[in-house]
Amino acid sequence: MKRIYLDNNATTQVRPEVLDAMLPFFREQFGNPSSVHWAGRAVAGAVEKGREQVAKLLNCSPAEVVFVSCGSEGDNFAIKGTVEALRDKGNHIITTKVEHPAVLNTCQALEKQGCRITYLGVDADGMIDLKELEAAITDQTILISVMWGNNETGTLFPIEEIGAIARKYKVRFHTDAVQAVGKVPVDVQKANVDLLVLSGHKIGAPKGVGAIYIRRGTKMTPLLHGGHQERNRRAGTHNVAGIVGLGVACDLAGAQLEECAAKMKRLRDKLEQGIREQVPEIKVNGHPTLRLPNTLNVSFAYIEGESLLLNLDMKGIAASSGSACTSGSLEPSHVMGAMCVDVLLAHSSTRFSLGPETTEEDIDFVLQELPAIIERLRQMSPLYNR
Amino acid sequence: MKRIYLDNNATTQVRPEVLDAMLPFFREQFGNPSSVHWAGRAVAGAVEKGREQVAKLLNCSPAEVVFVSCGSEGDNFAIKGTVEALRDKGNHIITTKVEHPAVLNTCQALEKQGCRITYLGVDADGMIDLKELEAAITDQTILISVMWGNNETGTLFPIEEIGAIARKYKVRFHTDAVQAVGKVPVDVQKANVDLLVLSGHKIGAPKGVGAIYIRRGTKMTPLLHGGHQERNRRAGTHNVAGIVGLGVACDLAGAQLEECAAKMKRLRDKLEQGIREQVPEIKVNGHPTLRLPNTLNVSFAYIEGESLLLNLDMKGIAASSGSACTSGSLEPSHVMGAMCVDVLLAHSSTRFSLGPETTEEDIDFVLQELPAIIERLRQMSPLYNR
Amino acid sequence: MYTEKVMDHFSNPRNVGEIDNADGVGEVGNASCGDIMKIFLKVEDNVIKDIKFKTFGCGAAIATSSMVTEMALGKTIDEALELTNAAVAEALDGLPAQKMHCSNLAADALHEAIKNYKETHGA
Ligand SMILES: Cc1ncc(COP(=O)(O)O)c(C=O)c1O
Ligand SMILES: Cc1ncc(COP(=O)(O)O)c(C=O)c1O
Ligand code: FES
Ligand code: FES
Repeated sequence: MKRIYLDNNATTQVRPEVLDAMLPFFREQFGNPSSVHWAGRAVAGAVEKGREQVAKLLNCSPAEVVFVSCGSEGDNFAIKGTVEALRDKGNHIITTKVEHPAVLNTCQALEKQGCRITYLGVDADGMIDLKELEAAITDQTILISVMWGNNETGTLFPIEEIGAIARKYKVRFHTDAVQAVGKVPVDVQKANVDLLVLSGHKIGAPKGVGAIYIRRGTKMTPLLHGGHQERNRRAGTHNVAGIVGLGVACDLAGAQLEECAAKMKRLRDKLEQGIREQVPEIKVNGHPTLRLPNTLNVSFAYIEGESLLLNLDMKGIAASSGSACTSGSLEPSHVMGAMCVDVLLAHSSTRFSLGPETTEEDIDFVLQELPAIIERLRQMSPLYNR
Repeated sequence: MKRIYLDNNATTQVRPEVLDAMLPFFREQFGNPSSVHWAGRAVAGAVEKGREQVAKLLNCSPAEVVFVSCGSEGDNFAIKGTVEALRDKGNHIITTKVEHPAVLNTCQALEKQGCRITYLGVDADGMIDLKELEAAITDQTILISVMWGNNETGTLFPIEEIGAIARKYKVRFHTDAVQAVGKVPVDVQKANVDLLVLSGHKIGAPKGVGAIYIRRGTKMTPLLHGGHQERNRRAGTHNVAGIVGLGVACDLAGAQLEECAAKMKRLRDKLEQGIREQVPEIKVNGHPTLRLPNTLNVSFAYIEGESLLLNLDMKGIAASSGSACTSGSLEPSHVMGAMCVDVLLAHSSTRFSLGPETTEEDIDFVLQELPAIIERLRQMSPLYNR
Repeated sequence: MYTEKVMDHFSNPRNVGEIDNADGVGEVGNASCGDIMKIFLKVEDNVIKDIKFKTFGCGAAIATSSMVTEMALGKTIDEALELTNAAVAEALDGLPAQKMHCSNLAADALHEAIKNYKETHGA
């Protein structure tokens, strides 16, 4: 069967160059980079090279990059590490209703410990209001945490403007850039961010490695206490192979950014256009223009997301859904909820996320199969009257 | 140059069977196990198989195994997750002075947050006193955290007896078994532990993956909040390849435990015996019999650990040292300190840790080179008078 | 995630559709979870002679709808009232734990349809 992978926002294939670079670090160069002997020295340089590659992509200094195990760890560290370190300064955090659970559930856990959290709402395009953000800042505010690009809809937030506001009020600014890195230019200097999180497996590196940018001088309490790794900012033996892979993936992402984004955008737009033409009663979710180039989120009226996913899957097409039934939770996507998408449409929201490997044929195949699937499911739906 | 790796307590080579099992999960089977489509389904089973393999080695149920990114994360989670979950019950933790920094520094961080910690001392063999442990328990005690085997000296703690005491007083019991797993039999039922941590890269799996056993019914607050992975106990996309590798490594460790431990012990004893015979004025650190079968920690009077390490390294021999100068801190090993090893001897403490691949020739080579190196360094030492 | 039986009923659902002039119609739904299930009955001599469903919901919701119609067809209404959620799930060789509320819905919808039949036909 043909296999078409349009779920790159969930995870990506490891790129061949990345895997090649990693392989020597499992058996031949297996040392612990903290060791002083040959086995350690052989890999310490590899870790530092990876750090430089990440730093280059983000436009920061290598000393400002700390390796972590995933995006979720990065977000937890950014937020909890700030709360601990700035206890004397205040306890108020401003974030949005559409963050990834790694941010939202962390904030909710902190509420129980006495933090006050402002969750900014979004409009129908999934966009926040900068005036509302500015108005929410108090002298107790220690952190603004706004994601760079939304994982479900692809909506891109005005990070530079938020950075400028944060700077103006001298509030620390964290951005979850897990979806943005490698898809849009990410420059921590321009954006005025203090903390930025990325995850390897979203950009062609393996699962189990990520990084956090910590602006020089940003006081943080570690999330993982222990050994002296990462200059006491993150304990635990380095995931050397993963770090090497992340470095190469960042290199590739930087070198191919424009070309790759343009290609994904063209194919994504073709998919969107094709669906609009062939399937009635749909709704594209997310911002019409300020959107990740690879992401298309569509609601198909009268049908439920998981059953659509399973039908697509039977044709070999992998996509994802904001449906409650997919995630095993009872609520449909909190992102759709915050955008006030009708609850039934929210249940039908389906995300197609392209990757660097996506081809024209992939998109043609989806456009060929999708309309009939939708029609069949609608015929089964008690909400559809024809 | 010959390369002899006697630093397996720092990290191990990935075993060939482990790497082979992992390779398909980087490119062919790269899905996110949380996804419902073909790419996700293909790997979800692999994660669960890994969980079963870990569970089998520990003699627990797979549902009691949670994957983490390393031993340090496991220890941080075990301790902080307990403190958060049992806030209402008390704030007192009992541990030892010779724990790994992942435990010690976590406890120290918690002291700043109002926890009270009892650090049990050890005798000259590095052994704790169970009476002292029992006497330290109060109605505020929420956790006993004692490692299974010490990473520097190899001293094995009486885990079953500690488990029985913990059970008697209904106190939760955590053991850092990072060094014990794969070297001695580890059975969570027999040992009465509630929380047990292991790390992949110490047992032939890759760096970047570990696991924590959480006894059914043990209330824990997550360390990483976010998605629903690991039944809400650890957020973050699964490190599928790492988990697969950890599973295979646990399988191998279980199957070869006796044979491998016996082989390492024979070679370790040969090394110890050979050093005793050839080098005067040495001291073996750690318990004479209750010791990991692969670990030999020796202090060589009059010389400093790092210079010995560098000399060994020039001969291709990788070992490690409790010397302050090696770690970049100013204090020599806290383990030697707790054992009241003379401070100069502490600075010279050197650890040889064998692995399943260690050969007779490796040991012969060390025994051939070591005496001359020691003699040369001693001739250089102002403390040595001949 | 799903058993072969679930996938079979999901990809080839039995008895999809509506019955004109149905003797009983039952609808259950939970917009927040996103399951809406409608069952149509044709009853003769207290026996379910025809049954159809329409469902808005996930794979489990569609499969349980399909299965419940197969199980109910040809049964007396009293027998059909004995059909339990657990029985439907079991007939599908089980459902994922987080999906068990969908199987509740299928039996509920059938029971609602029978209730509606009894009310409108004074049975
Ligand atoms: C006893 C012990 N606990 C914890 C750790 C930490 O494990 P990791 O390096 O995987 O975080 C180590 C190894 O460094 C160890 O030896
Ligand atoms: C926006 C965003 N933040 C954080 C994460 C968490 O990343 P990871 O799965 O690597 O923990 C993800 C991906 O799941 C994401 O899309
Ligand atoms: S329709 Fe909600 S879980 Fe199935
Ligand atoms: S002897 Fe050099 S750092 Fe201590």
